[in-house]
Amino acid sequence: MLKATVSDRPDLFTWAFLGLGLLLLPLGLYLALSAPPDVNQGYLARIMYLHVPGAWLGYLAFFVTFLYSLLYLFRQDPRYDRVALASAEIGLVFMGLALVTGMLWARPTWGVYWTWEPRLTTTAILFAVYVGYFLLRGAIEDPELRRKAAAAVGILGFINVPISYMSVKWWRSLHQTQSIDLTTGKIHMAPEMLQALLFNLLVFTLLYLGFVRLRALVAALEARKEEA
Amino acid sequence: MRRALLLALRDLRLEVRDRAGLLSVLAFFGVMLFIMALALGPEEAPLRRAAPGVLWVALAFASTLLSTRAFALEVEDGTLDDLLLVPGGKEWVYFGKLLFQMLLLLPLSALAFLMAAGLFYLPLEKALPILLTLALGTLGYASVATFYAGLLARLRGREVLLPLLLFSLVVPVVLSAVRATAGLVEGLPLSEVASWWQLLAVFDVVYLTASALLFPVVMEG
Amino acid sequence: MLLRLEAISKRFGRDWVLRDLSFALDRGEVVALLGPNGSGKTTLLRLMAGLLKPTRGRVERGGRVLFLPNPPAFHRHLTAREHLLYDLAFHGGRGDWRGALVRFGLPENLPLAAFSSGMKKRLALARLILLGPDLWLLDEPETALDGEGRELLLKVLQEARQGAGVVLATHDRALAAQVADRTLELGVA
Amino acid sequence: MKAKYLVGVLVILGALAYMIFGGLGRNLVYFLTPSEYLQDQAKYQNRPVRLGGLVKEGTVQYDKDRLELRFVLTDGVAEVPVLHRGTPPGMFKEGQGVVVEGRFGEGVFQGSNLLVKHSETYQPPKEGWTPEDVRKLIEEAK
Repeated sequence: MLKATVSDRPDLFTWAFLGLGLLLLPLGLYLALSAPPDVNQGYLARIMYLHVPGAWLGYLAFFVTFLYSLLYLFRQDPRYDRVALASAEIGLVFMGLALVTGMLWARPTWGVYWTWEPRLTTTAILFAVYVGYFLLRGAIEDPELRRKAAAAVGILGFINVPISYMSVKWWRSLHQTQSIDLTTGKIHMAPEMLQALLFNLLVFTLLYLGFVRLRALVAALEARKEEA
Repeated sequence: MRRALLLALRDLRLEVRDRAGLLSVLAFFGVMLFIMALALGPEEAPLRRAAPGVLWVALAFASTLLSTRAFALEVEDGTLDDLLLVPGGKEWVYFGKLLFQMLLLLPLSALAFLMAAGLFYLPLEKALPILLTLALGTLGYASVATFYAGLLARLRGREVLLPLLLFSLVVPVVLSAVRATAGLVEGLPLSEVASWWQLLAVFDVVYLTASALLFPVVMEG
Repeated sequence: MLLRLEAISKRFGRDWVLRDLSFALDRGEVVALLGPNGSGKTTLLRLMAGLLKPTRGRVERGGRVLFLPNPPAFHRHLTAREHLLYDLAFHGGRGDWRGALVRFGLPENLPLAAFSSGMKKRLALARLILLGPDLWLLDEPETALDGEGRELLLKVLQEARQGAGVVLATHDRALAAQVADRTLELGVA
Repeated sequence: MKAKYLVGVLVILGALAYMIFGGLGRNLVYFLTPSEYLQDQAKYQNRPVRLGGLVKEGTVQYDKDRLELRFVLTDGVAEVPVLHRGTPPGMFKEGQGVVVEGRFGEGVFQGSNLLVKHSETYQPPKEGWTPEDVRKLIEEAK
């Protein structure tokens, strides 16, 4: 039954997301590199065009993992687990990107690569939780138990996502608050910079969708091989 | 919930009769505190500064060991199925096992505090607030630990996996608990420590509720 | 309907243990599950109990279930009396635990670690009678029992037939012929 | 069955709401403002703290030979003189939001680590910016 729905190749949507994302990536980089310098930070502010989309997609990916982990626990269909796995993996990559670009950005602006302030601490915890997610998956052999245990981490670990996102608002931190504030809808950014940021966000989202679909397919093929 | 209490008391009885498990937890715990005191001493200031961290590392490890114990005899004797076949929801099994651990962890915390007071110069007059911190912290830790210990109960190598899984999830609990303890040792006013307690209570409630809801889902089948 | 399996299949890793099996059981029925070692009898019983989930298919139950594994599982640090009392408390029932122990010829205050395998089997039967489930799932209940124990088992099964349903896995065809209304033969998949 | 999950989710949301609105952040703050510090000076005696505020205009003195940076940290209400040993970070300038780690001694705040805090507002220079944008830093912090 399941076998019929899993094809050997990525479907049209996967190709479209990936193709479009990779095609627009250079354009996004061009926009980022041609965006005007910031009045305070000069050209350093351009790291934002990687840092912000990376962090957003990381949060989004972990949310998708949370949702599909819940779905898996209640429906017991391995397909949900594969999406959760794929999303967590891609999310970890994006979150890693956000952490690395953040550190590169912090050194010249704040003066340090790392400091234990609320946003950075909560993000580090978040990162550790999802690294744990994969350590766990690697350690359990029984596929059903592996999926259940992973789903539990995907659900319990998600609590750190809103905490991390809101930490700059709730607690006085060194990290600046959101420039595009989802809770109030305020935007603290010049239009030409906002354009470049939103365009990169779109590119990252396309790449995320494409990679998650591709990764879930690979996971499905692996599972089929394991069961065959 | 009477069933949960009964289960906790029965498990206590089993552990007391089995002895080996409890003794290993206690021995581990004592040796760890002694070694750390020896390594960090003999000056008073560094010992006192390190005390909250050491205390919590020891408690975290002891709690992890205990959560494994909570299901170990059940698995060795093959009786876990009997518990799961009791009609109705399975939450009471979770609460019973958690209660069992808390009944051991609370005296253990008190003991740990007394040992730390002797070895690390912790202020004895702060006993009550420190014990409250220990209780809140161990509750948060044990709620997640119980959930995972149950999930992994039938798995080989669970002793290795459990800490791996647990530590990343309970970092916020341990962090707040260490900060609260450190605040008390430093002599901060209670009003300032209280907000760490509130934070601990929030984590306790969230983890306890989520674990209790997820436990039956992962245990069946 | 006490128990209904609809086209269930179960796979462990790469191996299918059961394929496309359908089965139904009513109150008052005793069904014997036959088949060589490794044919999936225990797996099927655990699926019926709800301790395992089928890879495919559906399982429906209409009553309280107890599963008697082979060998029976008891806490070795408890006495028979303590064990039965805890079981009664967890299942929320009342029963004459002392009478049950006397009937099966078992000591009250001996730790179960000191019980022989035959005594544990008897204790398992006493526990079943005491808790009185609607669906009895027994894995090789006849093993380790002596002649008198076997008589007790037959009587227990007759009592279970009044109002409850029984599925027992066994290698003992004589026993199956003696107590079962139907048999279900499993082959090696 | 469903009620159980509903109650559970409500409890979790309630706990989180308590965390957000219950003012639990008091101890989680990364830095204190000078006025908070001066109010409870006794409490922070001999303890390392982080102070955050704006570098007061016209108070920066940098001794290149001795690597001593002196300036006055202000939150608009209270002011604290700061002495930091080391080169200032690239973005350090007058009117900038900064966080200094250190402790009080000999009448000045002795900084051991100087961090520059920038706002979430991004503007190209030609658009022109107002000091209010930077001021927001401090206002937000309260």
